[in-house]
Amino acid sequence: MLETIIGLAADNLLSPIILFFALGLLASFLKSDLTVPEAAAKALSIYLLFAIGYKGGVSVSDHGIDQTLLLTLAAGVVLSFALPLIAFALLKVMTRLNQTDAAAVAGHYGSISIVTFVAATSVLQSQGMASEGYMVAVAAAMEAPAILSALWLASRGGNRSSGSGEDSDGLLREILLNGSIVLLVGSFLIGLITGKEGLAEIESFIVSPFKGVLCLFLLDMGLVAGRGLRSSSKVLTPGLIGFGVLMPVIGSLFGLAAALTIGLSIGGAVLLMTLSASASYIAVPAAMRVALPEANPSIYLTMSLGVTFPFNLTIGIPLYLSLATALGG
Amino acid sequence: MLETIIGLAADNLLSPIILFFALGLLASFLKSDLTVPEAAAKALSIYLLFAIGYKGGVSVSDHGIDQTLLLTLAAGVVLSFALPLIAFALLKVMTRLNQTDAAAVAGHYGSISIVTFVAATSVLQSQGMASEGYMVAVAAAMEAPAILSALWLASRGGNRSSGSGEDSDGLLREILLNGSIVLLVGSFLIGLITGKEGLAEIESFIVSPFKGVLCLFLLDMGLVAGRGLRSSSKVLTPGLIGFGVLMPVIGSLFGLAAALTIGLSIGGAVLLMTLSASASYIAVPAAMRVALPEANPSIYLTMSLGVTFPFNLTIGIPLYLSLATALGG
Amino acid sequence: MLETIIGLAADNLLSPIILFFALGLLASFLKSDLTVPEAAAKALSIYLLFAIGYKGGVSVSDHGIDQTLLLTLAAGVVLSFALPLIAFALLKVMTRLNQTDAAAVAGHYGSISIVTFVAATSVLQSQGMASEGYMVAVAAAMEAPAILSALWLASRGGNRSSGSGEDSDGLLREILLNGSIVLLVGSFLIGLITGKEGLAEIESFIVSPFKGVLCLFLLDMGLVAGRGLRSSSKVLTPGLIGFGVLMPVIGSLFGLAAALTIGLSIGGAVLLMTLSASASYIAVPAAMRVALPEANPSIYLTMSLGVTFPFNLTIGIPLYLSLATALGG
Amino acid sequence: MDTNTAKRVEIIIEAPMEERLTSALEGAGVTGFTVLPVLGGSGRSGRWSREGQISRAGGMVAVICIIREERLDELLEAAFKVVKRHIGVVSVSDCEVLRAERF
Amino acid sequence: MDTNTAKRVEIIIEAPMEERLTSALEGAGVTGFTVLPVLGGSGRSGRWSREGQISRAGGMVAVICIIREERLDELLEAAFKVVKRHIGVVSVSDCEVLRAERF
Amino acid sequence: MDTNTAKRVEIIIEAPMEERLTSALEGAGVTGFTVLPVLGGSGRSGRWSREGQISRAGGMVAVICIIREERLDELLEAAFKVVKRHIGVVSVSDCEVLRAERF
Ligand SMILES: Nc1ncnc2c1ncn2[C@@H]1O[C@H](COP(=O)(O)O)[C@@H](O)[C@H]1O
Ligand SMILES: Nc1ncnc2c1ncn2[C@@H]1O[C@H](COP(=O)(O)O)[C@@H](O)[C@H]1O
Ligand SMILES: Nc1ncnc2c1ncn2[C@@H]1O[C@H](COP(=O)(O)O)[C@@H](O)[C@H]1O
Ligand code: NA
Ligand code: NA
Ligand code: NA
Repeated sequence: MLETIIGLAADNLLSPIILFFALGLLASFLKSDLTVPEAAAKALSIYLLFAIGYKGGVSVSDHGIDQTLLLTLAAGVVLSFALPLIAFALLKVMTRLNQTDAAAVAGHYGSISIVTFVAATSVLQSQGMASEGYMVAVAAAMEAPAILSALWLASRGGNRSSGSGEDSDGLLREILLNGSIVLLVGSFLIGLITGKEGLAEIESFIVSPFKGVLCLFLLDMGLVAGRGLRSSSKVLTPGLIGFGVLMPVIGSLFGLAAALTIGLSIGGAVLLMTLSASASYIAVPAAMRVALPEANPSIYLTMSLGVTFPFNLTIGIPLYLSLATALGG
Repeated sequence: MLETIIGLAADNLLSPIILFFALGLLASFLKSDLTVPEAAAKALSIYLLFAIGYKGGVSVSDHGIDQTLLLTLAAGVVLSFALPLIAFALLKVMTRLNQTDAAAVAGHYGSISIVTFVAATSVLQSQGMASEGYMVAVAAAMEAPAILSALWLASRGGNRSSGSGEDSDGLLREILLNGSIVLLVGSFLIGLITGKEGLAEIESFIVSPFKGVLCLFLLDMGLVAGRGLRSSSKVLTPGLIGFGVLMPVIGSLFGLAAALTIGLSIGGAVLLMTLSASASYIAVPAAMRVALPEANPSIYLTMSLGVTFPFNLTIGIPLYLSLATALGG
Repeated sequence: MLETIIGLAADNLLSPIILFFALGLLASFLKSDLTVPEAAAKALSIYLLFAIGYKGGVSVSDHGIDQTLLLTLAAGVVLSFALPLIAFALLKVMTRLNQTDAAAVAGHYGSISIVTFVAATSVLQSQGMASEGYMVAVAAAMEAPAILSALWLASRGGNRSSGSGEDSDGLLREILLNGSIVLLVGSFLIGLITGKEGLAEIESFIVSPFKGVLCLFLLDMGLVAGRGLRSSSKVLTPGLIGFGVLMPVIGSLFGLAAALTIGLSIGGAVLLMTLSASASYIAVPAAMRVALPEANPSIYLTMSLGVTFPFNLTIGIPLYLSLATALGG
Repeated sequence: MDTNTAKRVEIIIEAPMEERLTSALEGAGVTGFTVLPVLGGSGRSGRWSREGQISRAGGMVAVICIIREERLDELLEAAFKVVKRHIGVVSVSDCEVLRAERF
Repeated sequence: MDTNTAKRVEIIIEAPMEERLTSALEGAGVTGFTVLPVLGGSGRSGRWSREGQISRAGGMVAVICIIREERLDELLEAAFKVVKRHIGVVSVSDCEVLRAERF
Repeated sequence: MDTNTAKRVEIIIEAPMEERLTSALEGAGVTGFTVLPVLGGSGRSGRWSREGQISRAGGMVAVICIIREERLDELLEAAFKVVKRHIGVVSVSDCEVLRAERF
């Protein structure tokens, strides 16, 4: 099996998307002035959410709603709530982060990174493996619960959370209705409603150019991750780096267990593992700034974008694929 | 016929573009933070103007210049000049707007919304109906005259318009050379010159991805319209809402009369009706801010983008199509 | 041969990309408010660099590394170093620019304009002529050396360059690692590594829509060039205009000589001529602002973007193609 | 020209807090403000830049608020409540305004 | 360092009026100004945001102009003529400038 | 509210010099600054606009720096060294800040 992992990882490492991520990293380490304008980066992310949401919806409309859909959604929500608790315990053992920082970091690992998900989808595709279309909806469902776990963990440590009832209502609304969830779920539902026919109309916008757009997006992520690593490398203790590599693997095992219990396809299992393994870098950081302003953003952003994201992209996904094939096949 | 309208409208309501508009509306009603960056929204609108202008020009170069071209252009200009007068009279009856606000709103209904035009084109396409390629040029010709009517209406009410001769010259230039007219007409002419051969070179940029881009654009329009409705709903009296629904139908009938007189194809008639029915939300609002600053922008923007645009998109276009088929077929 | 040039030029003049450039020029002369947002323009240029770099790399991976590759790279570097010296001498004869301004302008003509290169590629394509894929790498290699020549020329004139040792190191790094070089070279290398297989994955993003994106980009360049010409036309003396037309032709002859010596294909020769003939408007101006702030930016920007770029686009490229065919065929 | 004295308050604050800040200002009776984009900056929490960012988490905005002197304290208190636990800089300077009836 | 006193004028005005304002400033002998983008704001005519907008109608810009005290009145009069019938805020504050010869 | 006096320095400078300026500021012990985008402007070297630009050469940024009065001279000297040969405007005004311990 190790051979398969290495073979897959090697293949993966030489795919354009990984190489463009590496280019971005390199450019920022070299202090090149290469940058993607904020508006362009946001437009790319809108495109990706729109495309994967829609395609997921079409796929569900095509294959019919699987009996496992609800089960998997529920599993996703449970994982998102639970993984931060595990992450928090691990952080307490492996690092010397204070309660608040540990809670904030833990929250990121319960939630998900949609680009990691997309990268896993494209590895599956290149291996010719099918997966459940509704996994996109599971991804959306896993974005938010982890934030609540993080806030609970922080409050246990005596951190009075963001104050009054009014305010925490506002926060909950903000978390559940953040732009990426709304766009992902909305596009999923529209894909579900309009189905194959709708897809035919917009296919040449959301299917064929997808990989190329993803390359540009990963270039930008490499630039941003590299800039973060450069300016925050001092926060990265060995313990934190170890956590950033260990936690995704642990997460993926929980994801695998859930997938096997539910009876997902191997492709679906890989995706659920990837979601469990990935760490948020859009929705959770924004929520943390509002609700846990005392937590140090350099720590959680650097961990999520600078350590765990590249790990999943290069080694993680091939590993999860091999594990799922070995145990689920 | 009612059945056809309802059938068409139902089909239409479930098309991706309408659903994405609805998603945008919903997201802003729910106060989601989903937004499209200004630069991205402008880029999308540049793409749309470029693509439809160019395709219109190619279509004219392909079919030759129809004898009816000049007639239709002239009809468009006359409609754009005349419809504000009707709109103004109607506003005076149906609402309690003051002279200036009524003039400003009226101006919007003489001018056109290019996205409504595009939506009508795509309904025609899905019905397999042809239309005159030069209708794009007619759209461009109808953008500006209505503004002059609006200024005249306002000045009758004693509103000293934007001052000295120099200034009103500047205004006229600004109106006639506003970015969307220049891009639309320019792309049309370039399409006309380069023809099918030119189109072949850039087809996979402006034809195949078009519908998908339109979905994103409508998502943004939904977001902007929703935000406008949320913050300006108090200006929307029942009279104004009634006007926003009645005026497009009246406009479309004038458009139909012109189309029948000229002898346009049914598809062409639907487009001229749609142009007459639609209300501007780019060129005219900008001109009004300069020339009629006393007019309240929330009123005209909310009417145009929040009431008439969705009406045309959902019910209007199927209605105009049925009318044109019934009367022109 | 004159006939061929005129024929080619006429064809070329009516291609969509030239016409969109002309539309941009016209719109800005007419003071239309048509503009492309800065972020969108930057995104377009990222797309172009990404696409041409990658395609160049794939082409090299496909045809194998030509023995002439290193020779051509070396020739490019020498040309980039040498052409500013010729340009400087010519400027001293033809114009009354001071030492600093002349050095700054000269630097632009040793470096390259990637869009001119792309335009030449697309003319070659439409003529069915092949060229060496690594010319993209040559383009990248020619960006920076000219800047050093310009600084040397300026310092000879007693202009203390940008100060201390630390600073000039910083400058060198900035020049060599500027965003466009990094993206171009990086994409080239990734194309080289991932080859045809990689291209297949992202082809429908970087190949088919390319020409259309180029049209939009040239529209923007027309707008920017026109704005520059309008506001800086007073700096354009007849001598400068003469230089802006003569220097590219001289440059192209040096490029041709090098190409013939090395034994490039005719297509390759045309591209090396075009690179030699073209003047920078991204990397060099930014470097000049840092290192030669006393030089007047209106002069070099207007020359590069307002005179030489349109000359190359319309007359230059067909001329170089005819020359290369006549002498190299 | 006829001008009146007023205060110009400039609040540089994290983008995810913008909504809360402007609501608090409105709560304190502020009738107008303007939001400017911020490209990047540096402070005790390090250097940051907006380029390439897709999350609002890392960005900031500058809120400018011109106000009559007598309302300043109320504004500052409202602003302080929001800013207190957050990254953010609040500065006040004197200014003169045209059309004072607007403030 | 050697500084000189000057006035800093900040004019927040509707985007479609920018061209007219800057022409008027130039007409009044102003030799320099800087235009900043504005993301959004709120005032008597309600709240607005630039996000997703494609029309210039809804946007605003901030024009900053540093000027010698003795030229202030002329500037304000020119600005006022343009702003008067429009939405817009004009504020003036004291400042010190380096390189006063530039103003 | 409790405020302390400070100085607000605003430096409008060419985009390619931003990095050098902020490094110089940090070298002079400045602990915080904020960079705002600039859309366009006009000065002795003519009018310019950011729209459609892809080169950083033509653009400018505004760097705002709030600082204790006693550190002003050091800051201005550092800034002046960078700006001296370049296009750029440096202005200083008085302000009051909340949370003075941050500066
Ligand atoms: N002294 C200052 N002057 C101007 N802006 C500042 C200053 N200090 C902090 N900032 C801004 O506030 C942000 C957060 O500051 P801090 O909380 O110190 O990390 C910085 O990134 C800057 O954008
Ligand atoms: N007191 C104020 N302070 C800062 N900006 C303001 C103020 N009042 C109005 N503005 C700006 O000017 C715009 C128009 O104001 P108004 O004419 O009151 O609707 C607002 O959207 C704000 O951007
Ligand atoms: N008096 C001024 N007030 C505000 N900004 C200015 C002023 N003078 C120059 N600028 C800005 O600095 C840039 C360069 O000025 P200059 O060196 O005079 O060409 C201009 O484009 C403006 O953005
Ligand atoms: Na996770
Ligand atoms: Na109309
Ligand atoms: Na050259």
